[in-house]
Amino acid sequence: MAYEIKLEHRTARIELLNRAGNKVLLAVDDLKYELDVVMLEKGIYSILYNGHSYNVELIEGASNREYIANTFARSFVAEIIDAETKYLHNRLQGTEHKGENEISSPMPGKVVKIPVSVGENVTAGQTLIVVEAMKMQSEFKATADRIVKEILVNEGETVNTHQIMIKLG
Amino acid sequence: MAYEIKLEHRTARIELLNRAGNKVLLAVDDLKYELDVVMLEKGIYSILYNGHSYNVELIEGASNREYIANTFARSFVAEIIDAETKYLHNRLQGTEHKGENEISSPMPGKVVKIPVSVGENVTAGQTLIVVEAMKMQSEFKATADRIVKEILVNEGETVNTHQIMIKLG
Amino acid sequence: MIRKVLIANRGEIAIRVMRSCRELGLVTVGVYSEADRKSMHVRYAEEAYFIGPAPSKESYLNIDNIIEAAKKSGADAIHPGYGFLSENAAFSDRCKQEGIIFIGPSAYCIATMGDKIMARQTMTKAGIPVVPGTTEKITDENMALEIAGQIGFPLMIKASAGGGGKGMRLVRDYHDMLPSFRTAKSEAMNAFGNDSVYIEKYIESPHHIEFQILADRQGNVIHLFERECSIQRRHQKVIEETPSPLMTPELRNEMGKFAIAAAKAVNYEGAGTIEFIVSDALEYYFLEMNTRLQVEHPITERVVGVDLVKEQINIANGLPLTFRQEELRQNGHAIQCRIYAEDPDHDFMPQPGVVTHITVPLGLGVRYDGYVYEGYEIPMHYDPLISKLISWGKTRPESIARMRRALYEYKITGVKTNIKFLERIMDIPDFIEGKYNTHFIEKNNDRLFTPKLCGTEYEDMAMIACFIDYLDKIEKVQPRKFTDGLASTWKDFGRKRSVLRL
Amino acid sequence: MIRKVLIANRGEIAIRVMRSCRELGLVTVGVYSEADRKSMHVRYAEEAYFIGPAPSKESYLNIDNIIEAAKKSGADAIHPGYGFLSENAAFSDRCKQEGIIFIGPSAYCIATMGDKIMARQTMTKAGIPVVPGTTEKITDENMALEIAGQIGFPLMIKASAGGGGKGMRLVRDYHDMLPSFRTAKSEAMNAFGNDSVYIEKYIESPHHIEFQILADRQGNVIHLFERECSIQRRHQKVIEETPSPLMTPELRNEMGKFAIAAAKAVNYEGAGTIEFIVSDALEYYFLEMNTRLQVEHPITERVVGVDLVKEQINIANGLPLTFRQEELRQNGHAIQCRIYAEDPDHDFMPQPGVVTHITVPLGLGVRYDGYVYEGYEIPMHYDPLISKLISWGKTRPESIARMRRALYEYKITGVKTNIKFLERIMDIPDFIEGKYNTHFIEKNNDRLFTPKLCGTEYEDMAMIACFIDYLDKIEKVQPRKFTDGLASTWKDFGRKRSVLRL
Repeated sequence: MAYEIKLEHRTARIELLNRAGNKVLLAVDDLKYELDVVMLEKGIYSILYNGHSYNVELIEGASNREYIANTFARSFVAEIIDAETKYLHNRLQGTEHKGENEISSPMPGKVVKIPVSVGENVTAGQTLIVVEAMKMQSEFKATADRIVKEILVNEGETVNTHQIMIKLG
Repeated sequence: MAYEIKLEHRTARIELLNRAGNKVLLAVDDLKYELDVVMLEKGIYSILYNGHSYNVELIEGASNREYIANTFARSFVAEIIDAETKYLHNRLQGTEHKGENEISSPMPGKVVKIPVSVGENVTAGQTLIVVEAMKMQSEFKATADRIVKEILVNEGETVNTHQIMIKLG
Repeated sequence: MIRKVLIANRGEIAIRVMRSCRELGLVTVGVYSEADRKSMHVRYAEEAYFIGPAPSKESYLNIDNIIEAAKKSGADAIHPGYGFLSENAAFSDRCKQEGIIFIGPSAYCIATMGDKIMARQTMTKAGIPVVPGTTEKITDENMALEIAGQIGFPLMIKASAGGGGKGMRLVRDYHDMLPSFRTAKSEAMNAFGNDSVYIEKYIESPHHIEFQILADRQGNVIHLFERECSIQRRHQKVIEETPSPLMTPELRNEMGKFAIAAAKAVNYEGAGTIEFIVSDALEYYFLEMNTRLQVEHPITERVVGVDLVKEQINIANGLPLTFRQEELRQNGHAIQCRIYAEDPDHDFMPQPGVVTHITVPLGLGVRYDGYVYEGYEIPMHYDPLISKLISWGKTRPESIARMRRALYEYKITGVKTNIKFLERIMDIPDFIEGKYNTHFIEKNNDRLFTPKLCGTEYEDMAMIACFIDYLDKIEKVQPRKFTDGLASTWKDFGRKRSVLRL
Repeated sequence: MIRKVLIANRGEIAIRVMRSCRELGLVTVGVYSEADRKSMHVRYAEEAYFIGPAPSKESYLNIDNIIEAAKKSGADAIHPGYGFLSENAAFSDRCKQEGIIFIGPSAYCIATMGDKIMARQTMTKAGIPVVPGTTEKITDENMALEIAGQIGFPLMIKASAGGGGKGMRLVRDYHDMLPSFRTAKSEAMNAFGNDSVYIEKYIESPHHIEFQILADRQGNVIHLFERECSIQRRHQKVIEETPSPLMTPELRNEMGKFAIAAAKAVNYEGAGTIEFIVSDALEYYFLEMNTRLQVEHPITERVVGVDLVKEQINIANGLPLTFRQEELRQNGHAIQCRIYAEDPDHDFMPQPGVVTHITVPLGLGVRYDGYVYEGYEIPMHYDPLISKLISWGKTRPESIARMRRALYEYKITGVKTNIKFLERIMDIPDFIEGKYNTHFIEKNNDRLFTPKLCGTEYEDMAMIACFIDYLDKIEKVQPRKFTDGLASTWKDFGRKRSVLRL
């Protein structure tokens, strides 16, 4: 059975054809690769292909199917799509709404100011919350005219990455 | 219950009296220590004691009770002695005979020469086996007049650390 | 003579100072906040004392706690590093009162140079060119308009107590003057508790060039040449180099003399930096003096061959400088890149977090000053500076080539960094030709924020690594029989193909 | 012009060469044996080719396999590093035949200097002082005795094809002469397949001092001053420094001229080293020429400010040297320590194995050239050299202090190393005063092989770390309830004491 991998905006079919120690034969979409793949340190792979030496560093994401993969040229977000994931993806299709309605912090930090209150009408460009991390303050602004539905944090509070701070209506 | 620790040739009694997060109160023999102990990386400990900053790097030995502990001043071999170990130690007392009868390699290497054969009488100082590692040959010699009882390796063979190569009678 | 030094700082600079102390045989004392128990400087120091909660105000800026740690440890000197209390006149004074040597200048020097208006006055009196503008603080709005008229637009409104771009406004025309004046004043009040502002002529296409100086108690002052610091993002330096590509020997000589005069004007003692603003036409003006060690000091150390921290300690010991101006020369070329935990693609947003893996660049001509290690969590409370990478070369092109190589070798996973962004700078023609000013990043925006195009080759390799890792992972959890069958050699490939099912 | 370089080596030198290639914009090709798939040079190279089984003879010494890899990759040049094929005349010749540039001297140079007797003859003809002794090989035992009588004891018997101390015998009196002659011959035959030996006067308390030279195809030859290499164990260098503490400006000038003359006598091309033996009375004699890059080349690079690998490539491209003798000077002082995986307390027995943790020394004035990483298994097939640590200082004392600091920072666990042994050397008065010769280790035996005494304080801390680690480990396996009770604060200590039972 082949797997699908989503790498940034590309989704490819990947299939292991044979494997003997480091030596791997596999296909990515229609391309066959005969490779020497070895893990050097935890998460660090060396791949030799046609004499070329590639290094890929992996960091596991939220689930064991998600990765950030760093290569010489750039860094990619990747996700292995197995049958279960595929099913979930299909089921969620069209029902998902993200962003816009929720203001979350892209990094850990401390809430220094919340110049709005619940029920308030805010206009596009208006600052909703100020978070400080590493001596730098970031202002999070409304992208359209909205109503503040819920404020989930207090001034002085510490927030984690992706923690939702404000909900808009 | 207190434990005993053997550090090189010293055996000390060690007892945990209290612990709250990093903060540890314990006694080593008659000395009480109020410490701040924290593991920084796998096996690397930072200990603060009376303002002094100590770093100890641990490598686990053959069992989970054995360690090599590196400090700034020097490196120590340590063993935690729990009830079971103590029992074994006592039982083995007097029945153990090590070294002398067996020639083993202190490092991984390749056997390059075995100038003796089974049944041969060898004299003190006579070379029994030559092992090469990292471009250096080491000769292992008889420390007394003995008989070669058994040869467990062949020329050209690779040996591991502590692997017994020759038994003497 | 100093024998035990408390380093009132954290991060890379704490370690950098401790290294020189250790080489001098001095005992090092670290201090740490609640967020820094696992920080490298605590490991590195021979002694370490707790000084309070994570926020700087309650620990690294808490004078009482630091003095207490110094007394407890018996330290006879304090090195403040940069930032935190390094330019705090009260702290310098307090050390003096407590009989502890402050490794830095007197409270008088710090106070005079810390107040931008007072510094402008002092420099003007000493005959040093300052940016045309006011030498008094401006409070009155009519006065502000009048002076703006005299100086002409564009102009800058700056906070007297300023720094880091706060309370600073560029005004391009008359009708923006009053609103800008008001916001500058209120920003200054918020940031520094002091709403003094002054007005300066705005220098178009400015270069930031600074001179390193050393002054001893005997009144000897020397300069250790210039550093070019024009590559900045958000008014913070990103890349520095020495010699400056803009410099001529005559200009260097002239500016160096003014730098010495500036230090003498305040009876300076220790290591300091005179910052100049230089126009494309090579007109230069005193901008400010930093009365401490600078983040970018290593490039001077490399090219001039002097350990500046050791010189600071030597001076603090009351000893005269060990060399004269004529003995110093610039050997080769050095560049420093500042590695920040930040996301250049999202407005350089800081990125605290756990460093999962790190590979440090090494070898000929590379210096690395850092403090993070694998498994270390970079706290959100302090500066995002992870490390400084310094390359040296016989020539400027060699130094650039070496920096490019070092950046290639440098790998950090777990937190986002500006490493790739710095790599891109090394390839920008303006940088390679040494033709840039403080507008460099703005000007080269297009090339700096577009990730390198790469073939599907790298995409495929990334996917393959993920795939293999994933297979091995699920194999460990639910081992199926197929691995046995696969433990054969490569030769069997033809025969075995497609026998396997996953 | 060269654009793709195959590096026919492994370990730190392969990476060191690749770094300079990368800075020059050249594509790097690595080669690896079965034991080296995970070696750092395979990661570092842009391309990598398999060249055979672990034993060097079948891979790194296999000329056919290396040439094949060069052709497959399209490399137009081969850099041999040091060791392996670097001084193999047949390999230099083979590259030439295949149309691949060998980055090193001609087969003629290698062969002439590789045969010690031929080298002695060539040098004598060129007017360069050689150690008094024979210039012919000695086959006859009577002749050996006769010559011994003429030269006088003590004397050295040496293999003509020699190196690394093999086939070498020190003879102190007449009646040891014949037995030593016979064993030297048989050892030489075993080691080099050639039983040619010659006899030299033995220089008491000798110093090994070598001169780095560079020679281009245009016939320009320059020297880059000396390196002092007298600290040796088992005839292998352990610590090198430059300038030599023994050197005077006159002696340096004289020996430098002879070094240039030696290179010219064989029409040398590339980087090379002329080794001299120097007596306490400063009499000096040509010892041998190394027709390759030396392990200790970084100290010259640091003090003279030249990248020797780049110069090698420049010369191999047929370009003239880019600087003249008069332009070179020695800036400050540099020391190199060789870090070996070995056990100094057990006769320097090599220690292959897995590196579990490594902390690399960094900062001002420190260069680190290494190749191992965490989790890497140092193979038993090759040299025990893990890395080279180079310190630079304005003065020799600063350079020593910095090396001491760097060794303190340097931590490797998993395999035994000589780091502590090197630290002890930095504290030996003979070393600090620069008064040493090749007998240094022997002479300071007592202090070098006694571990530092340390109070029970370090013992206790070691025990405590083990204890806490053990407790946490068993806690994870069989969690007991007590941790909950312990999650209180430090303040509860008094109350809680002895409530806990483990």
